Amino acid sequence: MRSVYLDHQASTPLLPEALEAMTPYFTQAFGNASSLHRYGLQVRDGIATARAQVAALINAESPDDIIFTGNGAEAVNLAIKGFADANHRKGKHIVLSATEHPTVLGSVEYLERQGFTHTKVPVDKEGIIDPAAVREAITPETILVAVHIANHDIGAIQPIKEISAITREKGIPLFCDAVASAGWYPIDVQALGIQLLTLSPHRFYGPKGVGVLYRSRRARVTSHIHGGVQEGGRRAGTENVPAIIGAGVAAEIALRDLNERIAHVSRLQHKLHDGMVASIPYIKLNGPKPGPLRLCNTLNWSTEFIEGEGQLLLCDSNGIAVASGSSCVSKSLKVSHVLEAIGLDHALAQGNIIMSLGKDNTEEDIDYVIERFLKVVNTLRRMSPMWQEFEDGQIDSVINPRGIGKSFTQHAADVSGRPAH
Amino acid sequence: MRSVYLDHQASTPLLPEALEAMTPYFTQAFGNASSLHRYGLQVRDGIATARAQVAALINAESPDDIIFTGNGAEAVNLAIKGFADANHRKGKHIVLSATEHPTVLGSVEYLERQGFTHTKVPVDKEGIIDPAAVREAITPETILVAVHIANHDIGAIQPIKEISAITREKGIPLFCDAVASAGWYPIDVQALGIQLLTLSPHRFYGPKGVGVLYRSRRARVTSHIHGGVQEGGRRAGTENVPAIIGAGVAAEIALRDLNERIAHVSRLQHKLHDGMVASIPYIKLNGPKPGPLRLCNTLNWSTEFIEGEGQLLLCDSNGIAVASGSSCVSKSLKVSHVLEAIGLDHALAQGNIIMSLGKDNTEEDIDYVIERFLKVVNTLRRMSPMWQEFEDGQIDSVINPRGIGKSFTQHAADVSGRPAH
Amino acid sequence: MKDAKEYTLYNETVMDHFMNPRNMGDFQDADGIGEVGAAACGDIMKISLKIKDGVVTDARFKTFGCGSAIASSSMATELIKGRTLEEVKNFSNEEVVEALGGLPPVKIHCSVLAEEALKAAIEDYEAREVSKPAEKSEALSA
Amino acid sequence: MKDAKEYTLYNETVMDHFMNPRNMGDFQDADGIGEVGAAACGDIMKISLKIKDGVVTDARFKTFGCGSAIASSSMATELIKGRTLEEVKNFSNEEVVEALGGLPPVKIHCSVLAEEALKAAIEDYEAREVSKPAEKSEALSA
Ligand SMILES: Cc1ncc(COP(=O)(O)O)c(C=O)c1O
Ligand SMILES: Cc1ncc(COP(=O)(O)O)c(C=O)c1O
Repeated sequence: MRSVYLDHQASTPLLPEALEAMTPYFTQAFGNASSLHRYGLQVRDGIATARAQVAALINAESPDDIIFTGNGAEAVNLAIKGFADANHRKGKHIVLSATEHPTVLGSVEYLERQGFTHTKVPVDKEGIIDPAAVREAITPETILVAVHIANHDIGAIQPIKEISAITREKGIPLFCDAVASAGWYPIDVQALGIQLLTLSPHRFYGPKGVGVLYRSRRARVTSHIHGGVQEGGRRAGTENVPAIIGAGVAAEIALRDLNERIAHVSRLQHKLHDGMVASIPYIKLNGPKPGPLRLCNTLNWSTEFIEGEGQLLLCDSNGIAVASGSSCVSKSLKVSHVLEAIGLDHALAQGNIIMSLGKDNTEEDIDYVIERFLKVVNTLRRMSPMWQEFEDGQIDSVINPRGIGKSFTQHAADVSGRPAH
Repeated sequence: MRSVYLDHQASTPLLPEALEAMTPYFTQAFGNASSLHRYGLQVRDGIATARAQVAALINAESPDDIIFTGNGAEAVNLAIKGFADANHRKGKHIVLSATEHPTVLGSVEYLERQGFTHTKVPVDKEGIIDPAAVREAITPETILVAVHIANHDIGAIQPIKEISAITREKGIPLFCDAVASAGWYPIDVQALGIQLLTLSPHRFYGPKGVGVLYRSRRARVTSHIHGGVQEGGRRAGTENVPAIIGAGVAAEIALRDLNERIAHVSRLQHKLHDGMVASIPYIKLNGPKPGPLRLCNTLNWSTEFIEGEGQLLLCDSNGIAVASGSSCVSKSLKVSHVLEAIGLDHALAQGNIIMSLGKDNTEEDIDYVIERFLKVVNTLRRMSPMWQEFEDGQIDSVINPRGIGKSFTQHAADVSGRPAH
Repeated sequence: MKDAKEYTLYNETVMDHFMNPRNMGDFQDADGIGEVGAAACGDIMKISLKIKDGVVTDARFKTFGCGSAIASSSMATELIKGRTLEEVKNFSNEEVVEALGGLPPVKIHCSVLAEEALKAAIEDYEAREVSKPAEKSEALSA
Repeated sequence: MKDAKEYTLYNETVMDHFMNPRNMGDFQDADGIGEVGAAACGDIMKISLKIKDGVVTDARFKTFGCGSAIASSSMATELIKGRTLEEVKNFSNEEVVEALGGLPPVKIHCSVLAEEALKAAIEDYEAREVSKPAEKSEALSA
């Protein structure tokens, strides 16, 4: 059976080049970067190279602006909580978009318990924020604006340049979570006017165990892991040397191959999109259609009358790896807050799955997925009381309404005795 | 030239067995543990095995009591700040030993800014805490007692059983930082009565990029990296899967080989200690002498009339890797707070270096180190005005006083025009 | 390390009931139909029963829901065939969980939904019985 | 990746002056001796000068301190040989740093200590000159 990995927004395989560069740092160059002897100096040198490679990927002013953390979530926490901690005297209000990743939301909620307030700026039906709404949300108390470059779930690319024009005018730093977009979208922090930015190398063929915070010298952050002078005193504890080395190599190759990767993946994205839409009735793409407003590697679907996990499981049994909702919160039963934010009907939010492409996917993979996915959908619809009730005219379709029957949401509320959330 | 690595308290080389177990998790089993498809389930299974392996090393009640973090420092921060956050309603006072690692001190200082207070319990001249002093330091406001199992710098093993008898009686959890001792000393959290404990696998031949917090179900901690359900909601962000796998293997082998490693390393420790003392005049061991009160792998020396960095550099040029002061804070110019806590004379604190042995060191290594270290000391003493002034009878030795001349500290104050710190 | 292919989200029994559901479908002439929904997760389950002489002679399900919801309804319909109405009224979700060899804690509610759907089907049956005494006695006297 | 052996804490020049210090030692009959200490780091530096006709004809050092302190004193003694007292009084630590090809920021104070030791040696020399006018004029008239 064919294996098709379509969950590159959850993680990507490590580049062989990165692994090769990392390998000597496990058993040979195993020193601690804080040590003053040759074993320490050797790894310090490796880290310096990696810092420059990562800085180049996003065109940071200097390698010194790169802080390595343990993962993307830690980098985000440091960006928000570390910045808030260092700047709370200037004000205690944060503006963020409604579709930020849970780690952004969680950091902001933590700050709420510390006396901060925040304003969530809504997005439109495609998941895109209105820069004018960001401007309106800014108060004299605002110290930080957080808007991700592209959404991890629905791929909506945000108007960062327009937003940074506003934050620059107001003199407020802009934090952009680029965990979902780095390696799949060109990012130039200087051209985009970004002062804080986070990356997660395992999302662009680098290793797990390392995250990146870029912070320009104009945006001060204080450590939130205390106790050592590592990373310029901004993140204590022994550095994950091999992973940092691998992140550097992955960043260098991501920069080198960026256009090629984007071209390849968006070709497959269009093919997959068009094929799915053509062959499967009552299916809806969430987020902008493939093109300049959408990240090149992700497609978020709602398949009507069936639920997401079943689609995921049957795909899996066909060798196709896809995600259901946000991969980071898949243990939760709740509908993704991203889908809520774009106002997606409850019925469609239930049937949500995400396919994210990578550089090693092929045209044949796409043909296979389209063929199998149709079968998956048919199998589940045969099992679904909703499909039958739709066919019987009792409930109506949201995607393609016929004007007969009640809504799924109404039906669900009726049978469960409570309104759907 | 011979290479002798004597800085195992900074980091250790990764075990080939661990690297082998890790390797497939880079390019093949690269899934995200949060994913519901087979790629995610596969790594979830690997993590579960590692959790059980680490739990076994310290005889934790259950693998569920093991939380993986990004390094030892993060584990310590989570132990202290996470525990304080979850329990601040019970009180806001922490008791800790004066010789804790900077990451413990830094976490406690952070809490001070959040309204907590603390009491540092002093240690004796050998670096050992008096359990009665711990008892005295406990107030009705105390919610946590933090005493490391053994000190990273001077190897002093603390009377944990006696302390846990007190904390148990008072109903206060005991946190033991075991970063310096795990893998070199038998640790049984149940027998020792420990509720929170931290490990850093790269200190016992595991990989960098992973730390461990053990917390018994009786000691609640709240996450301080927000935003995901990983590690039971106690540490958000994608897990460093390969490092966790490697940590598991390293823990399993550390447990299997513990007695053998201790026997080998303490034999070398005795040999190195006796050889150094016999051949080098005016040298002093800091901390307890090799034996039951001292960690088996570390020797902390003060060489009189010369300074530490020079010794380190000349050792390095002879292929011998040693540490000067705490490896984690070696960028700092200050004398280690550990040496201050044992009341070491300023002169001796200046001439401090640390040799920490590992399983791959040999008897020949020790012979080589003793021979070369004598030359290093002689070279630096020839360069030192102090040595000459000592020989001239102007200043006296602290280690072996003759009763003539003033003290080094007095002399240093005289020539610098300010009292030495 | 086992091959990725060997991993499944649920245990073998649950996966089997999800991939090869028993009793999937409806009856042309069901004696009782229960359709229930779980507000918490959005699952909807419909169980149809054939009942004769106070015994469940056949059962079918349709489910809109996750893998364990489908497996739970498949297993529940399997389990209650041949049971008396009284037995079905005492049916507990725990029996489904046990027969499935366990469910993840967050998925226990799926088995509860199966229990509820079953009981709703019985209620439906009993409500119909009450509303057609004529037919019933006719049939009896025939 | 370069071999570990190729790495040193300081640059080549600093390492050279640390490993092969120039002018290490004392004079039997120094004309001026300066011994200074840095309270911040505990380093102690002693510079001894031979001075003739207002010119430093030779210089030696002894240093208790880190690698860059030793290298700084080695380099400072090298640099000032042949300079006039006036020139030495204007000597700046920056010259040492430059000649060493740079020092890490936290180690700049080592070069400052060398400057101070030098200046203390000149002061000592001048103090001695003042206190022995007789000897001096004797020597001149001899
Ligand atoms: C006693 C002790 N605790 C904690 C730490 C921090 O661990 P890591 O450096 O692995 O983050 C160290 C590091 O030296 C240590 O020695
Ligand atoms: C947009 C975004 N930000 C941050 C994170 C956290 O990164 P990591 O999981 O690498 O810690 C994720 C993870 O899914 C993400 O998608």
